[in-house]
Amino acid sequence: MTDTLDLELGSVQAEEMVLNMGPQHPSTHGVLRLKVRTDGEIVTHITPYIGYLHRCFEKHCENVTYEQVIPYTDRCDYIASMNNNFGYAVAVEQLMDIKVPEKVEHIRVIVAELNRIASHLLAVGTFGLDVGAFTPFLYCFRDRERILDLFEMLCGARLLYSYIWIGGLSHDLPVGWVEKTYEFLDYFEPQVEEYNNLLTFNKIFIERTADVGVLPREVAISYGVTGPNLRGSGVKWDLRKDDPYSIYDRFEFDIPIGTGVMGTVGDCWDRYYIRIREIEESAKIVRQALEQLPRDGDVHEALPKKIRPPKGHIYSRTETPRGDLGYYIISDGKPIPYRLKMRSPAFTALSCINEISHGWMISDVFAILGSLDIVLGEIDR
Amino acid sequence: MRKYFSNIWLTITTLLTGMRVTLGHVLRIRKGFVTLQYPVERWPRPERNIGFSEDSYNVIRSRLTVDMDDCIGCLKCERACPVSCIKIETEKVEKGEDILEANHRGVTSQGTQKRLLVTRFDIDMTECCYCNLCTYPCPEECIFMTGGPNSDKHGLDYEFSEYDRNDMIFRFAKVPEDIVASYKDKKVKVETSRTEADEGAES
Amino acid sequence: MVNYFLDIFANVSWLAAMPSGTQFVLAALMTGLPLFLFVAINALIAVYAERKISAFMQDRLGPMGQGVGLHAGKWGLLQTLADALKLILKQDIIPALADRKLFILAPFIIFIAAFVAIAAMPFNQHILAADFNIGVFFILAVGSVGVIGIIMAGYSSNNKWSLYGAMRSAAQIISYEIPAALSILTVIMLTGSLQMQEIIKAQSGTIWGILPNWFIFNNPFTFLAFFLFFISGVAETNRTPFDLPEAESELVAGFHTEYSGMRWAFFFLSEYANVFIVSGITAVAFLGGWQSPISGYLDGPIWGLVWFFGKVSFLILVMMWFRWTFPRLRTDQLMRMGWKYFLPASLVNILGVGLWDLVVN
Amino acid sequence: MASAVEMHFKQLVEYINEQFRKEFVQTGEEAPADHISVATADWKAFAEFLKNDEQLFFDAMMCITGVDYGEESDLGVIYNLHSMKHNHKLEVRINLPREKPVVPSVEQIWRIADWFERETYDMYGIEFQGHRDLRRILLPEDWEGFPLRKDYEFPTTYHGIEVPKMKEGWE
Repeated sequence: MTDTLDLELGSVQAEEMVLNMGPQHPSTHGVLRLKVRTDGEIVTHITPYIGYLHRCFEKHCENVTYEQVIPYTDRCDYIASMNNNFGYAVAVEQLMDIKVPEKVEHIRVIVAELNRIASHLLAVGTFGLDVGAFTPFLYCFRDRERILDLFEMLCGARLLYSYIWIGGLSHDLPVGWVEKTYEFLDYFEPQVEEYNNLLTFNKIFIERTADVGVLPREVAISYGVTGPNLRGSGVKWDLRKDDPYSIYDRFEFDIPIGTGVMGTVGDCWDRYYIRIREIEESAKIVRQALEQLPRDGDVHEALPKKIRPPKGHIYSRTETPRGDLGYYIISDGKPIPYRLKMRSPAFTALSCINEISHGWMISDVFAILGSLDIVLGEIDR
Repeated sequence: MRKYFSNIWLTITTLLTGMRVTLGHVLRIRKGFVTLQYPVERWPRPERNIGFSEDSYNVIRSRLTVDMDDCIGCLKCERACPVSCIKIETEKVEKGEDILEANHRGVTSQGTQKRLLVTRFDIDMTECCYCNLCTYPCPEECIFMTGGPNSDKHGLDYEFSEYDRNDMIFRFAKVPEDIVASYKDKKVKVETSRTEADEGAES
Repeated sequence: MVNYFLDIFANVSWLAAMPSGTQFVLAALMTGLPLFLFVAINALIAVYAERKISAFMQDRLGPMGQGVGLHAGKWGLLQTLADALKLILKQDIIPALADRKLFILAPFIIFIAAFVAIAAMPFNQHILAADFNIGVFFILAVGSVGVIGIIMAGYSSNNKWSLYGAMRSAAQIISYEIPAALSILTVIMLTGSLQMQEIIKAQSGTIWGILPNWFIFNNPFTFLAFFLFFISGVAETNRTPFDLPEAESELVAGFHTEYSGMRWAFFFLSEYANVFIVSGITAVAFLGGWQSPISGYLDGPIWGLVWFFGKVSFLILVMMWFRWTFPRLRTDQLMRMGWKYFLPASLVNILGVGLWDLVVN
Repeated sequence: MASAVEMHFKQLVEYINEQFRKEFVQTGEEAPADHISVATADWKAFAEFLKNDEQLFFDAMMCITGVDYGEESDLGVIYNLHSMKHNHKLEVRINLPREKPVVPSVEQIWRIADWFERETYDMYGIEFQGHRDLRRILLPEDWEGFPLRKDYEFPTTYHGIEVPKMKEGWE
């Protein structure tokens, strides 16, 4: 009896489904479109489409003066805008080799590290959201609000400060700010314990993130990934220690790297845990910087009247919460920069998403994207 | 087999610690909540004493406002603005002389004599990026964000939303149209006379 | 309740005159309508409780009414009423390429499955819509009808996200039906009858002097069965940590992405009805339904209602507690847990209860 | 601090001259003190050498910057390279004619060059030969013109949408 149904599996061709995690999606951390080719739930290929938030930052910089560029650098990485100003100010000061007074250096380090804590808190909170836990997100935001209150007291703004100028600061410390920061640090240090209880060592969280989206060492370096994502893959590289700028060499803090405690080295859990450890390290730096803060001295002392850097070029890098933020500035003596290129760390972090999400499921794509902690404002500039 | 049971044990213990944390928050809600019920409770403005000598620096980011009596029309704020959202037009006037119908006071509160009548001073608050770069170069400190150090003159105002985008353009110069027109044609007369003079000189 | 009403009709003259068919319909209506109102009110209260509990867990205050004029009541009490009103008035869009008939039918099937199961729920000694002698079996059978509605919703919205959501929820609900049914089996083995009232009556009296003779304290295996049943019940109602079908952060909103307005409200009505059913069965089977914890005292019919609703709302609060604490499982981990951890555990349970029953009595 | 970099740079230049090809980098005093300029022809070989050589081991590419040196003069590409192992940096410059700017792509050597080159192409129109998927990364696919060039004039409409739409009463 010939079997009528000779249905050998080859003829059943399950063609791949293309899924558009479009520019408008709850967990793409901004306006990003991922074209995902999936076979069932398993991802075979991802092509990211960026550029939805492109605001011609570099073209603007060729038409405004050096001090007017500062509000634009805020808006690139709007979650860590203090670190952006810091990076830009350091670059132009190296170009004009201005020496900034001690008090300004200390305030800059304090403010940059506080902003790093706030940015990591947001990264940790949204990573919890991507994996499905709603409450840690709100705990992180409650603590982040306290830092934003400090910044509001300092310079009036809560998110985009334009606080660090070339050669100094826009405002001096208000009375009582240092005590308020100590008060915040004493309140905040035990709070990190709460995140660990709620999320870090939660078995479901570990199940969802350990061994997921492993970024091996060589791939990370070749993709130019920097910051917590690179340290997650076990590479001990932090600009504050290996290529120190400002006065970071005066403080002692250690660099947490991924050791594969819960899964393999370089998985989502490692990148997440490094951010938690970096929050504690930054709190240590802020405490040390507050103790060594010289009380006298005027922050407007070294502000140059007319900013006209000499002809020449400079490439300077600083450590932002997302990695190495590089500024390549070419100046031709005029008060307007001739060419200003910003190398954004999130741009390189996003470029390796296709490489590390092969063979994972759709819900893992968001865990991986969340662990890379990208900000689209900085990617699209 | 051992890993099977350790998995179960680990799941139970870690999930229970997580639940203990959230339960703790429920029990401590009386003093731990962060909600600010907006229209009724307002955000306290940071304290005023910003701690250094000159009180002119402004540590608040809200709506920009201008004291027209002190503005000498030097265009410094217009040049300092990174998004060019300030537009100023001025007319030449005799030094330090009051023109009441154009409500223009000749002498500023700091005693400088005014040489220019500011006929147009518009700030487009939809384009302003609240970076506060315009308040520093002002010699008379007449442009500032409401609620700042000169908050006695202008109370804090950050609720200025409008229905129509054009209403967000705040026009501070209060010079009536006919005065502006009269200055304009006076200037035209002066120019034509000067061009005739030049032609006369050339021919 | 239906025959109770029929007896009343019998001795009322003008009612008895009507043909028996309309009498039966009238009696069924008189029991059905209050149940429907109960389900609606239960949804309103549950949504309000969920928002308040999640707010307190997250250091927030949740919906609060303040200020003058139209606002959400003293402590936001009118919030859910306002939501319900909004949902009724909202424009309810049907996507152009959607399969219209299935799209419109899906929410009703899910709601019917949830609503019919409440018929067999014993609120107290006398109030019981229909006292089937196969109560538990009936509820479990009707419970799985909801999956058809979910798949219909997912397929008919013609949207990749809802298709994913529907497939995931189908796999999840079916694979957690089995551990749920097996762990209820342990209770039926002890009581010997499927009837809900019998199960509750079998749990009267005390055990070891002070503890009420509920099945949860009966023997260690039923204690484990209680947790197994409760957690697979959570999985059946698609709630965290198993809320994969409508995973906000991945599938936008899973199978009810394309629904809006009143249709969407039906999904939520049935979700909270399901939550009530699961907690109801767990309370009846393991926590002694309307039995009072101090056996012998306070066990009149009114007290029965209090105890039943007390236990049910405690279990609903625990479900909400789960929702705002745990992250979400991935589909394959969900399946692995269901088949590799829950199923063997419930089989061992049945063996255990059998042996315990043999050895002890 | 600056002097340490120079000396280091000189060591690099000598090493390259003797290892890669004689007189590859002119070392007279008028030679630039902080970067190497390379012809497009042997950029690919030089890049492989920089990456694979044990002593240099430039495994991380920091940044690619496109530059337009002025209305009539030519375009340029600047590569900043960095070695994680030896922690030293190098800047390589290539000048390109304005009409036909073509550079061999190094996308297979450093994977990040893939996106950096696409962005430089997007902004300057510099053609990267051998790039597997050279298309615009930030701007929409069908955008004409290369915005960061100095001689770029702004399009008034895009797909019929009037681009700079000013509000009335605001010149």
